[in-house]
Amino acid sequence: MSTTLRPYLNAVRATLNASMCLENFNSQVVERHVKPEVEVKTSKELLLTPLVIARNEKEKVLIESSINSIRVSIAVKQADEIEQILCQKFMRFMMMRAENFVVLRRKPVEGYDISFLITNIHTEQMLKHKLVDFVIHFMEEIDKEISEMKLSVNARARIVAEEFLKKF
Amino acid sequence: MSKNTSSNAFRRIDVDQYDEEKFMDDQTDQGDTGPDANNVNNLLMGGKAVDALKACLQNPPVRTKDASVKEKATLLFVRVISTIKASEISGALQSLSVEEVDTIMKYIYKGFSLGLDGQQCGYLLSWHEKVAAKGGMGCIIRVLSDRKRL
Amino acid sequence: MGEVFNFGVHPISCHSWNHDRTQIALSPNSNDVLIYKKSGKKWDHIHTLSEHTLKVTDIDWAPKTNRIVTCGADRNAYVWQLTNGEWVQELVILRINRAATYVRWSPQEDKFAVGSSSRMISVCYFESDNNWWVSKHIKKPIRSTIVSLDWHPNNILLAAGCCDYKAYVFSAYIKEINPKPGPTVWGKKMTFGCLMQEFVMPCTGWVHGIAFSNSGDCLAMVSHGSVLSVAKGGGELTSIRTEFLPFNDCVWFGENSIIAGGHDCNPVLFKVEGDCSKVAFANKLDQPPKGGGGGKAVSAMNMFKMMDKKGTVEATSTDLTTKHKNAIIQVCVYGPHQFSTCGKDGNVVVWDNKSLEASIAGLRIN
Amino acid sequence: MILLETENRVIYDTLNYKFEVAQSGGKQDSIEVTVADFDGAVYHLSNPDGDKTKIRVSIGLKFYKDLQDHGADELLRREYGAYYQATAEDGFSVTLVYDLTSVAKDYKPIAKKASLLKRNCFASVFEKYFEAQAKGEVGKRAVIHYRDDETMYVESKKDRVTVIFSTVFKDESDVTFGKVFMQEFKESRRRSQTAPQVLYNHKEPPMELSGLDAAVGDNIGYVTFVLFPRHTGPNVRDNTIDLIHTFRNYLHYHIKCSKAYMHQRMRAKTSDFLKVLNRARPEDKNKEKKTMSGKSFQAR
Repeated sequence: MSTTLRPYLNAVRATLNASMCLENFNSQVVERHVKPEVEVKTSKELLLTPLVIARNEKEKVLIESSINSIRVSIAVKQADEIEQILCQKFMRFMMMRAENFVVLRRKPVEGYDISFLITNIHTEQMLKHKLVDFVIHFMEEIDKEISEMKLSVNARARIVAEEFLKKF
Repeated sequence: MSKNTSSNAFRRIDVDQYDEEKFMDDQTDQGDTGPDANNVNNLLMGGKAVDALKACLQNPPVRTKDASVKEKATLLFVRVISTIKASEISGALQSLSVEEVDTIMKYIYKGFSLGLDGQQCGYLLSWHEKVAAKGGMGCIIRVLSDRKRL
Repeated sequence: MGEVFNFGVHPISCHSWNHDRTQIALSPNSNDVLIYKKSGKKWDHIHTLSEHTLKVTDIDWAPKTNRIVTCGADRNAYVWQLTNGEWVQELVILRINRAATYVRWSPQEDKFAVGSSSRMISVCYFESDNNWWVSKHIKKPIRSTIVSLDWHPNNILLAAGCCDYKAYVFSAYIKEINPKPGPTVWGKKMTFGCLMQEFVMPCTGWVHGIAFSNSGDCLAMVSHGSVLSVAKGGGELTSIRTEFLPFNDCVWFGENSIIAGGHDCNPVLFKVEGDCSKVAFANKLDQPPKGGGGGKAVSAMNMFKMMDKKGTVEATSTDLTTKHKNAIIQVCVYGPHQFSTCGKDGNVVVWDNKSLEASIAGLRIN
Repeated sequence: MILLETENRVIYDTLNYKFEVAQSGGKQDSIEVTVADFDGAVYHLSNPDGDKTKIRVSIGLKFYKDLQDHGADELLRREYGAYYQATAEDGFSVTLVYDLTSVAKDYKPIAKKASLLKRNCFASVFEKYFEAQAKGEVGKRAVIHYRDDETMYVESKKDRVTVIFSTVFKDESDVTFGKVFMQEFKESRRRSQTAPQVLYNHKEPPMELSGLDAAVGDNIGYVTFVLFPRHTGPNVRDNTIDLIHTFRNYLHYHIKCSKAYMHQRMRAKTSDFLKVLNRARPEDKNKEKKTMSGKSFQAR
């Protein structure tokens, strides 16, 4: 594990912890509605400073917060073409299951691979520190999973090539 | 149908902007120019990294709308912290006030958003850890909530 | 220490006690207000007030007149009176077009104030001719949703915390029902809606909680920058930038102690000195008992259930040790030396200052 | 299964069964089976004119015309002898007919051979060029449009035969997978002394094909095998043909397998993530538990 992964995840964890202080908040603009303010952006005073935590040019997390919702967008490490494709496929696979993953946003924020939209409803139904754990776990595992998947593609390719050429 | 009604441009007008009670941002551009770069550089040259850090935290350009001033100040900050050894970070933070710690946190987050390389991000990350240990959650919260942004 | 009462997994968005603390009214984050009566160690559900069509946002139970006022996201407020064992509601004409967010009876219980997302405060009083509650509006210079209110002990002044990063002290003097008020440190001229003082929060935070001290001379505010601010009427704001997560509410004990609770799930004591010129952090009040409780035995069925649902057998490694497992939403005064907190975890905790003082060295709450 | 089978399993099994029944004197049922195979091949098993004592095996290949130019008919006649029909069944390219009343005692090789029909169709073009190379002739390049949008080129030089496949990756990600696989082919070649040289070109055809209107595009790849006499000699020839003609399918099959495996992993990981998310949900300890019959359950 690279030396900066730990501090990177710690920084993300701390920032999530700070930004996930949400409360029930009814829309000031639309009558009898509750809207995630971070998405509708209709009341400037309810939005907080968007924060970025970066590990390098490519790996970063954007956390946009508001009074009743936050949006966490993750740019996953993609070293080469195959990782890019694997990442893209994986994210699409997950986003198609967004209804199970209540906190997943169906479309990532531009410039990022995957976005979570966490509202006060989620922090009410679920324990906040466990939600933070989830996002961190996700970030940890996604890197691992993509590199493992890549290795398995390479391994298969190698065996396939060897077996074929051996027959000559 | 008359020609006028076929236009739908009126649907895109943000009528809420005419709401008189709407919140108005009263942050005005006061033309902050940021820390004294010459002073910081001199201190750095003289090997007084911790003093340079203190100087760097003076007058953060939070009340200006000029993005380049903010960016310049942040890059100066990144340069200063890159000269401080990891083992000396905690010591350097010891003498700072809560306000100064809050300012460091603002610079750190601003630094992350500038698309720096892995090494510079590494400095920022290790500082983030130490600053959060000193300032607690509060100093991150204040970067979030404060509209006087970098 | 604190006595924990659990009312399910739903957050308790607000709670209020009756005069002798034998009953509690709370809303489990829904359209209903539930009233529980204490019997021994347990709480029995005795009434449900369901008139609101959207989430109930606040409840206040007037101790002397035994009336409950509730307000909700459906833009309504109701005053409830106990008649022949049933709670019957009276109409309140709020004249707002967005959610009502906060409600408080005035100390003399002859009027109440409702904060709203309509960026105004409705001060309501009873009009016996029509048999309903009418309201007067305080609008200027509020620029955002009102999220907290507190009455001055003189029954006239009203402090409001707002999402425009400001706290206001208004006069809510209603000449139809109130005698002419005497002067206070906050000023002399008290026509209705008059802005007595305005405070801008440091680090531009939303003012989640606001409270007058017992004398009414001092005001405490907690804002989203994790800042606690205090001010004496007519004076400057003194603030402390804390290292905690933001607080949602605060209460005074005497003139020197403020207890604030919020996203850290742990109530915190602050000490105020020198006429609000100094404020300092004193203690976290929820101190877990030393030594962990032994691991709970896991039944086989439970084990497989956990494996399937959560992929782990261990209940968890990162459980909080505090009494509240999720953010504290409200802090209420429970008695002269007690306070109660309700949280997103469905718990209501009653804290006794004396036993807290006994268990934490050097702690003084007065 | 790593390597693909060259024969068609369905044909092989069906014929074996039929022959076995015939030999044991059992009653023959009528047969009417259509089987698909790689490269758009379609097999048809039937009884000619409803005669249950005969079984007809036909193959339909869209590109059979290309193969005919390279002596496919002759080769098949040589391979299948009397079973080979001069006129193919309507709508098919080649037809073999087996008489079930006179089945040879050792019928397995016959069934095996029949099941290799597609392979033998392909073989004609390879054999021709292997022969030509052995004689040192430089023949005209053969162009076989073995799939709608994919082509195979065979050419003999003085000292080698080059076989070039063009292959289309339908999915954008297949291109990348293909690259990874081909990279490994290149590297494995270095470790194996006997293997032919394998070259891979992406998007544009290799130099050899310049002048031909070979397709160009982001999702097109060209695989070149350079076969030396040690691969094309009479005793190793059949093996080489077996391998070469399945190569395209082999590559695509494993790309698909890789993707299927990825999906399996993603599914597992996604459900794993869901579990972690579920950990955030608090459990209601006071919730009343009901038995099946709806009675309240009391823990003792």
